[in-house]
Parts: sequence; C-alpha cells; structure tokens
Amino acid sequence: MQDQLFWFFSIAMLLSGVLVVLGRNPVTSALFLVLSLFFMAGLFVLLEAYFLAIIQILVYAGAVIVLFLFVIMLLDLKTENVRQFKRFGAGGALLVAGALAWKLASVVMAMPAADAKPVVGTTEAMGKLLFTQYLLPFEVTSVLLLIAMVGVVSLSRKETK
Amino acid sequence: MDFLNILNCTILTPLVFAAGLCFVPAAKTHAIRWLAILGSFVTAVLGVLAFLWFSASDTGFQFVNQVPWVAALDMSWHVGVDGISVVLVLLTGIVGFAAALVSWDIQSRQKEFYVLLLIMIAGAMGMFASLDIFFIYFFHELALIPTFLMIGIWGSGKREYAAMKMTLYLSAGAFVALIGLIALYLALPADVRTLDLVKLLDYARSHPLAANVQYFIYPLLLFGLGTLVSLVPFHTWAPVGYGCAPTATAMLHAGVLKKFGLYALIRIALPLLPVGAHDWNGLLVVLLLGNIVYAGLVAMTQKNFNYLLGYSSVAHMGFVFLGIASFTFIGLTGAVLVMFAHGILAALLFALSGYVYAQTGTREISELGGLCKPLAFVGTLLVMAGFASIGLPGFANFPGEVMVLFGAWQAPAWQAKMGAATVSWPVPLAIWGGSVIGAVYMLRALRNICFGPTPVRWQMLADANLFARVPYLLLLGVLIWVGVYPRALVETIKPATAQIITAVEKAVPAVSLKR
Amino acid sequence: MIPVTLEHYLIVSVLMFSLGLAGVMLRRNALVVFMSLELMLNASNLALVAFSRFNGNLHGQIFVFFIITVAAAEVAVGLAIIVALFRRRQTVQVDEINSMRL
Amino acid sequence: MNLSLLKLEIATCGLAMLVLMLEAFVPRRDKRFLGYLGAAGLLAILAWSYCPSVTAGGFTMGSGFNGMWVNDAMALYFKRLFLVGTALVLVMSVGFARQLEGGAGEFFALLMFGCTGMMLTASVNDFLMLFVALETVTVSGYILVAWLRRQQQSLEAGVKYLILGALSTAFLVFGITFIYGSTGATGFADVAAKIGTAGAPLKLGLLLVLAGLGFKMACVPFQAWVPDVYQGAPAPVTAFLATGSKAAGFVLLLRVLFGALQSVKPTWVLVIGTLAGLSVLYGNLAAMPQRNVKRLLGYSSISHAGFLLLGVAAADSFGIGAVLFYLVAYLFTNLCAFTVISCLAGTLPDDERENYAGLAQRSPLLAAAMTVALASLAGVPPMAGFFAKFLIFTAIVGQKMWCLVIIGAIGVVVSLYYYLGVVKAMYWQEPRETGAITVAWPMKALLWVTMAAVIGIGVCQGAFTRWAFDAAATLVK
Repeated sequence: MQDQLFWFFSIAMLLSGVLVVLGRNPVTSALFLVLSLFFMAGLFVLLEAYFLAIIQILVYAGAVIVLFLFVIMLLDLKTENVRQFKRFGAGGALLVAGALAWKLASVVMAMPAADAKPVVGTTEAMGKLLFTQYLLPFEVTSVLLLIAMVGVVSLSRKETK
Repeated sequence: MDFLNILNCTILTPLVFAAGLCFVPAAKTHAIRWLAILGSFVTAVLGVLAFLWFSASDTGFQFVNQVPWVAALDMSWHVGVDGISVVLVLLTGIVGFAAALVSWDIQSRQKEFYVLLLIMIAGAMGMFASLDIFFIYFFHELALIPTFLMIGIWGSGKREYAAMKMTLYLSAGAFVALIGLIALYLALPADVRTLDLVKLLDYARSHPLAANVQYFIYPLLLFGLGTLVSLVPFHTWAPVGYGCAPTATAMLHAGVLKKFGLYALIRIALPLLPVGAHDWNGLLVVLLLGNIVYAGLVAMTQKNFNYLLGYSSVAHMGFVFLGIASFTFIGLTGAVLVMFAHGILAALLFALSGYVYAQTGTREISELGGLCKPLAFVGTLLVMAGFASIGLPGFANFPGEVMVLFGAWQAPAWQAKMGAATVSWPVPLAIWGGSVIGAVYMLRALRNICFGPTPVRWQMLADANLFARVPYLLLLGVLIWVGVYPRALVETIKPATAQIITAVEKAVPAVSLKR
Repeated sequence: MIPVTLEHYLIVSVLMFSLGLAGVMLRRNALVVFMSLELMLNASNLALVAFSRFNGNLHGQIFVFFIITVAAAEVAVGLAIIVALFRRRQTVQVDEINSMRL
Repeated sequence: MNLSLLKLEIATCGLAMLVLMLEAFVPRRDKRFLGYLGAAGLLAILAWSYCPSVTAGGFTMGSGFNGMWVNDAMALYFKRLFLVGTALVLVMSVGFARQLEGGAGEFFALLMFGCTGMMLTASVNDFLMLFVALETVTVSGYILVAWLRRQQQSLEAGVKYLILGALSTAFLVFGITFIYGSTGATGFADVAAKIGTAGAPLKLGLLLVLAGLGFKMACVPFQAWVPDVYQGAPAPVTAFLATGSKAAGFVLLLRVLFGALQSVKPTWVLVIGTLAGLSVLYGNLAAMPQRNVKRLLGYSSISHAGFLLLGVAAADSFGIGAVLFYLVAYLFTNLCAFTVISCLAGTLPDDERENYAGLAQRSPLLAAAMTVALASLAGVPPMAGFFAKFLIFTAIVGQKMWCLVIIGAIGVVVSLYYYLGVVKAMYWQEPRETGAITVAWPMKALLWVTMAAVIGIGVCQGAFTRWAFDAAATLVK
C-alpha cells in the first residue's frame, strides 16, 4: 500500500511541477504549485514526518501560495499571449537541467544503502529538538522574519513625496 | 624611527613640504613655487651633506637606522647608504632641486604639480636610501604614480597615449620584478626568510642559493627591472614618454627614477644571484648591444628633439648594462659612475630642451635653427651638453664610459663563454656604436637647432635670465666637476662595488680575472 | 513491484530540482520563475526528509523546518519587490528588465 | 546555553531594533540622527569588543550551542570588520539620505540587521547555522538593493539579485542536503570526521555549497548578478554588498574549507584555484570596456574576488592571513570609492565615466579620494591594496602556483589600464559642466577617514598584518 502511494504521490507531484513550469497563466501555475506541494506533503507522511507534512500544507498552501495568488490578482496579469519562453531557447535550458539531473541521479544511484533505524518526526520530537539543540538558529530565524516584515512594509507602502 | 637620521630626513623632508603645500590656497602660486623650491633645496642640501659626511674609507652601510615594521615578513624600515647609493642620493638631490627650479613654465594647477614633484623626489630618495627590499620597491612605485598624472595633465603632444603607455610598461615591468623579488624572498629557508637586504647579503655570502633557483629568478629581475631601464626590446615607452612629459618630470624620471632598475640589479640581483646573472649574461650582452647600436640608429631618424633625447638615454643605458655584464670591478664602478653622469646629463638636456620648447613652442628639429644667436646662453649650454653626451673628455660621462669599456675589454666572463681569444667582440662594437652613432645624431641635431641661419620668428626669443640660469649652471657644473675630478665619486663608489664583485667572483669563479 | 527505498525518494527529488531549474531558465515571467525556485527548494526538502528517515536522526527534518521558514520570508520579500517593479514598469517579464547595459 | 558568546550580535541586533522603534517617534527632518546613532552604537560595540571581558579567553571566546557556534580570533576579526564597515556605510547613508524616499530609519535598521547576519556568519560552525546566517544577510540585501522604489534601475537590480540569489540559495540547500545525507550530520566537526568514508555524494554536495557561497563572493561563474546590481543599487548598498557581503561569503568559505574539509585539501585547492584564475581573468577583461563607474567597480569586484581566492588557494596560514588583510584593505578602499559615488549621486546625471570628466577641477577632494581608492584597487603603493596584493602574491609564489601567478600578473596590469582610465577622466579632461561640487561635512569626514585608512594601512602595515596573521593562525593549524 505504501509503495503504491509513493508512486502515486511522486508521479502526481512531478506532473503538477511540469504544469507549473509550462502553465500559460500564472494563476494556473500557482494552483499547480499548491497541488505539487500538497502531494509532497503526502510523501512526507509516507516518510513519517508528520509535523513537516502539516507545516508544508499550512505554510506553503496556506500562506505562500495565497501570497502568490494575491499578487497575481493585484497585478491583474493576463494570460501570456506573447512569447512565453526566453529567447535563448528551450533546448539549452532543458539540456542543462537534463545534464544536472543525470549527474545527480548517477551520484544518487551510487549511494550506499542506508541501514539505520527510521525515526518519526512527531511534533513533540521536533519541538524538543528545536528548543534545545537548535535554539540559536531558531532565534536567528525570528530576526530574519522581522527583517522580511520590515522590508516588505517599506517596499510596498505608498510612495511619499 | 630616528628623525635626526640624515637619510630619514632626506626622505621625509619632501613629503613634509608636499603635505604643507596641500594647505596653501591654490591661488597663491608664488608662495607655492617658493615653498616647493625651498623643499627641494633643503632635500638637495641634505643629499649633499650625506655625501660629504659619508666616509669613503669605511666599507658597509652608513647612517643606518632600522625600525621593525612587519614582523611576519621580517620587514623593517631600514635606511642606510654605501658608496653606490650615496652617489645616487646626491644625484637625486641635485636633479630634484634643478627640476623644481625649471618648473616656472607650469602655468596651470601649480599646487598639484609641485606636490607631485615633491612626492617623486621623496620616492626617489627613499628607493636609494632604503635597505629593505620591500621599501626599495615601494618607494619606486611611489615615485611612479606622479609621473602618470604629471604627463597626463601637464604634458604636451600625445600626452594621454604617452602617459598610459609609459605607466603600463613600467608597472608591468615593476610587477614582474616584484614577482622575482618575492621568489627570491621565498627561496630562503623558512626560518631565515627576510626582506632585509643586509641580512640577505650576509646570508647569501655563507649560503649561496641553489644554481637552478638563481637561474629561474634572475630573468624575472633582469626583464622586470630591464623594462624600467628601457632595455631593448622593452624600451619603446621611453622616447614617447619623455617626448610628451613636462620638463621636470622628464628630468626626474630619465635622470633619477630610471636608475632604479640598474640600482636594483647591482644592489640585489648581482650579489644575491651571481650564478643566475652569469647564466643569463649572453642574452643580456645581445640586448645591450641592441640598446647601444639599435637605439642609436633609431635616434638618428628622430625628428623631435625630445624623442631623440629619449632614444639617446636608451642608448646610454646600454653602457651601464655593459658595465654590469662585464663582471669586473672597474666595469661595475664605471657603470655606477655612468648612472650618475647620465642622470645629471639627462636632466640638463631635458631642462634645456624644455626651455627651448617653452620659448618656441616646438620640439621639431627641422623647425628650429640658429638658436645660438637669440639664445646665446642656452644654445651654448646645449652644445656643451651635447658634447658631454657624445662622451668628450672633460665631462662626467667620459670617465664612466671609459671605465665601462676597460671593464668590458678585460671581462673574462665572455672570453670563457664565447671563446674569444683576447678581445671580447661586444666591446669594439660598443665603442663604435656608442661613439660614432651617438656623435652623428647628437651633432646633427645640435647643428640644426643651434647653428645656421636663424628663422625670422626665432630672432626675438629671450635668453634665460639670471635666475633661470641657476639650474643649468648647477647641472653643467656638476658634469664638469665630475668629468675633471672623477676621483671624488670613484673613491666613494669603489669599496661598495669591490664588495659586490668579490662576492660574485667567489660564487662564480669563471668570472674572476686571471692575475 | 520494487520496494521503495531511499534512492527512489532521491531520484524524485533530483527530478524535481532539475524541473525547477529548467523553469528558472525557461520562463520569462518573474512570478513563475519564483515559483520554479520554490520547486527547487522543495526538492531539497523532500531529499532532506528522506535522508533524515534513513540516517536515523531528526536533524534533516529540523533543517526542512528552517528552509520552509526562510523560504516564506524570501517569498514575501521577493513578491514585494516584484510588485514594486510592476508598479513602475508594468511588466514582470525578466528579459525586459534590461535598462542597464554596457 | 551561554548567551555571553553572542554578546556582540545581541548588542548589534538590539541596536537595530532600537533604531527601528525610534523611527516611529523621530520627526522626519531628524531622521539622520538615527543614522548617526546607529553608527555611534556600532562603533561603541566595536570598542566594547576590545574590552578584556570580551577578548580574554574564557567566557566569551570558545564554542557553544552544541558545536554550532565558535567564537575564535578569526570570528572576532571578521566581526570587527563588519562593525567598522557597517558604521561607515551608515554615515554614508546619512549623506545619501535625501535620495532615500522616506523610511530612512528602516534603511538604517536593515543595514544593522544585515550586519548582525554577517557577524553571525563569522562564527558559523554548522551547515544549518550557515544557511540561516547567510539568508539573514541575503534577505536584507534584497530589500536594500531594491530600496529606491522610484528608480527603475534599483528595482531591476533588486529583481535580478532576488532571482539569482534565490537560485544560489537553492543550490546551497541542495548541496547541504547531500552533505547531510552522506554524513548524517550538519556540524562541521561531524562532517570532517566522516569525510573519509563518504564518497561522491559528499563531493557533489560540497560543490553545490561552493556555488551558493560563490554567489556571495561574486566569483566566476556565479558573477552574473554583479554588474547590474552594482550599477542599480543605491551607492551605500553597493558599498555594503561589495565589502560586508563579500567578506561574509569569504568567512563562510574559510569556515567550510578549514572546518569541514581540512582533510581533502588537495581537491578543493584545485577547485578554488580554478575559480580564482577565472575570476581574475573574467573580471579584469570584462571591466576594460566599461564606461559606467559603478559597473566598472562591479567587474573589478569580481576580479578582487579572484585575488582573494588566490590567497585561499594557497591554503596555508600565510595565504589566509593575506586574505584577511586583503579584506580589510578592500573594505576601506571600496568605502572610499563609494563615498565619492554617493556624494556625486545627486549631482551628476548618472555614473557614466564622461560625467566624471574634470572632477578634479570641480571638487579636488572627491577626485583625490577616488584616485586614492582606484590606486589602492589597482595595487599601487603606498595604498593598502598594494600591500594586500603583495601578501597574496607572496602566498601563491610560496606555493609555487606559477600558473596562477601569471594569471594574477596579467590581471594586475590589465586592471591598471581601466582604473587609470577613470583617473584620466577626472584629471585630464575638461568638465562638461563647471561649478564646484560641494560636499557635506559628514561625507567630507568620511572621505578623510577612509583615505587616511587606505594610506595608513598601506604604510603602517605592521599591526594590521599581525592581527590578520594571528586570526589566520587560529583557523589553519
């Protein structure tokens, strides 16, 4: 059952990913991005990373994508009728991406098999780690979020004379 | 740092005056001029004092002052002079003062000009007075930046091209030499690494560097420094640079700064890398013949008097190289003497040429003519300087060149290397090249400039006034003094060159004279 | 059917990463480019979670937590900049962003 | 949990928040006061970092936070560098303030937050911490670059920086993923312990991490953003990127290379050497035809990344010491140059070289400062840049890397050409418009300070070299 789910989730995730890249309308792309990330959350569940699966849906689907859609609506972008892809051609880009994929995949295939016993990413386990061992980066992240907030507010407030 | 040390004073005085000039309002041009002249005069006096107080009978460095600077590299502020450098300090003082005096023709942005001039003098002083390899190099580069700006702002003709070309050539050459110096520093074992020249010389005396290391490092220094001295084929910057430079810059550069390459070869490369120097001597001989013969031939075709002087200075450099390449005591001593003599002579020639240019607005030989009539004084001096340039007895160049030729004549290095029986073949060629070609182009130019009918437009030119005559007379006086009484310098130079040659002969037995 | 192992997850992650990269290089719309960048970051997330499970410790999952947080901040800032540019230029096409050239 | 290890960072961050809060209460015309407050505060923190209680061994030096954090002499060296740099950039921003539309207070605060991030990078000892610290710097960078919302160029630069920066982050993260995957840890010490057994995935991961750091350092082939961003961003921000952000990239590189990868030195020396050579060549050759001064400095910044990498490639304590000295020299030099540029930002139509023509007649001080800065960048004595290059070349000649020496030599000579081109314009050419350019006194003071620093470091190299070498000695054992 789990294996079948893996195949389903990963193929669906990749397909939605392809549609993000190929989508003619940014709204379509954004919606497929949500879908893709949703399937990834499914994969997280399969990997027993429950906390992250929830976070993935809450933060990405709930916040990031809403932000994207909001911006797209705000800008009132129409479907692109003009050239959709960059000038230097799809061939080069695909070649680079393909080569990278090939290289990475060959490295991955050569990796030794893992034998450690699996861990479960429950909220409790994650929370304990975050507030003990990872306290410092956690606090730094709060500064980072403050920076982002200040920046966004300053960048998008009305222009003053 | 000992601020009463005379060498520190000679280096810092021009810098202090330059800093002082920065605070004088730019509009007070007279104050600026006199302050700058005062600064260069004090420097010159200090240079003369250093020469006079120098005790010729003592070997080793005098007026030494050492302050640690960068411990990690064993680099220190280390000043001191021996017979070679004290002569060049004297030269810098005299030429610097003369250059400040002749700069009355600078009519715009005087403040900047004099600040740069004083920095140049300080740099030149520093490079001869320093005994730390880093500072020797550092001061040369310090003196080089003003050259670029001065040619660009106050130059004439193709000044932009000239300034760019000269700066790029010289910087590239200096950089190659720097790599050589760094390699030299690193060739020592890690625990004795030092940039201190005295320590290096001491160390090299007891532990010569490996022959292959010397073979590798010496060409970096030879070609790097050679570019700075306009060694053929890296000489093309010189005529165009001097052709377009303002008078004072040409005087200081051709007279003093250019000697840096030779000085560093004699001071650093020869005693530290004698085997390398011997290995590369064959090539150096070919190139220096290029300097003497080829540059002389090119000089003959020049239409512009400053270009001609530029090529003639390239040719004169050949003689110094000949002295270095001879590996003989007398040859090396002569080389140092030629360095001094040429420094004074080049300054005098460029100064006079500058005066003519300021009066006539042209340096084209064909447009000038009969200048001896309106400009009796300047014309006469020009002719005398020309005589000095072609090596007539009575002027400083003569004893120097003769000594170089004697040295070259007996040089065993070439006899061993090239298989010549008694007389080494470069010598007659050099004599022929130096005297005949030099005489031809210089006399022909002088005839065209000074004699013959005076064109109408030049008949009303004003001769130099009493004040303007001071620098010319000063330089000519030195030229004649040394020409008549070379002992004054030679006795000072001898102990230092003897030391270098002894070190070289010990390291490379093939070059020692069979007595 | 072959049992699913670490490798499978990694291959999926690699494909996702390359897909995102292709998107970044292909697309002209800055917003879509930005979405493709999100795909790339998420590819790392997947690989990290997979590694975390098979390495037997939670450090990888913690890392993912931080990546998600940082990515959210980055998206917010990025969109603010893109909106500001759109207000000025009326375009989000990256190859029209070329007022600075030699 | 030992917060005293974070003293300086907490103080800096607190200062930034203080400025942010005061911004709400300070009337618009007094906003510049906030900039001075920030600069003074940062300098106070700098002075504090010299207090024995901070420097003396024991409670503020050492490592902590489960090995994620290390406070050693090198960390302190870089933190001081960041503090000085940011303080000077703040003063520069005050002079630039009339260009900043409103919100000058936030601008100052963001600079200080960025500084906090940089200070964090100096102590990083864990890949997770590396990621978080680096992002703190990067995100504040995005905002600052795009700050001038009314200028199209600033926004375009912001978008470019954003997209390429996010791309490099993606590579960095993917690289860390593989490192974690093959070693099961993210701490440098753990990675170093397991490096022998982990094979290709680890190498791949490290290569990807290098790509992420290369973006910060602006070395080839991660340099695509540099010219546009340097040209488009507000001048103080460009200065901030060119000095602080680049130094942050280098401190992280050093931490990774010597913290985690000490045992595979021969491999990375090759990679770093190649990148160094390419950066020197590309940066210098591409800078030659540039006519825009900011853009030219952008390309020159690529070449300087190359020179710095040359020192890293030497990979001994001398080379690293040279890199540390170089960064300080480069900091003051760049700040000097960008102070001139920001003084001119309101006066000249744009940064084309033609507009600099005859600057020496319109403002001798600005022209002199620019000349000092360019001479230092070109490596001409007595400027600091010369001694920095001298140290770098000594390091690589010492390693007998002749190929790199030759490339470096070509770079030095070529660079002279284009730097002199600007000097030429300022001094030789006639100005397009006449009329003296007045410089406000804080900018004047900044010019004098940076010029004095550039020349002072170049002449009295002793103390600076000693600090740099002492710091390097803690890294390279």
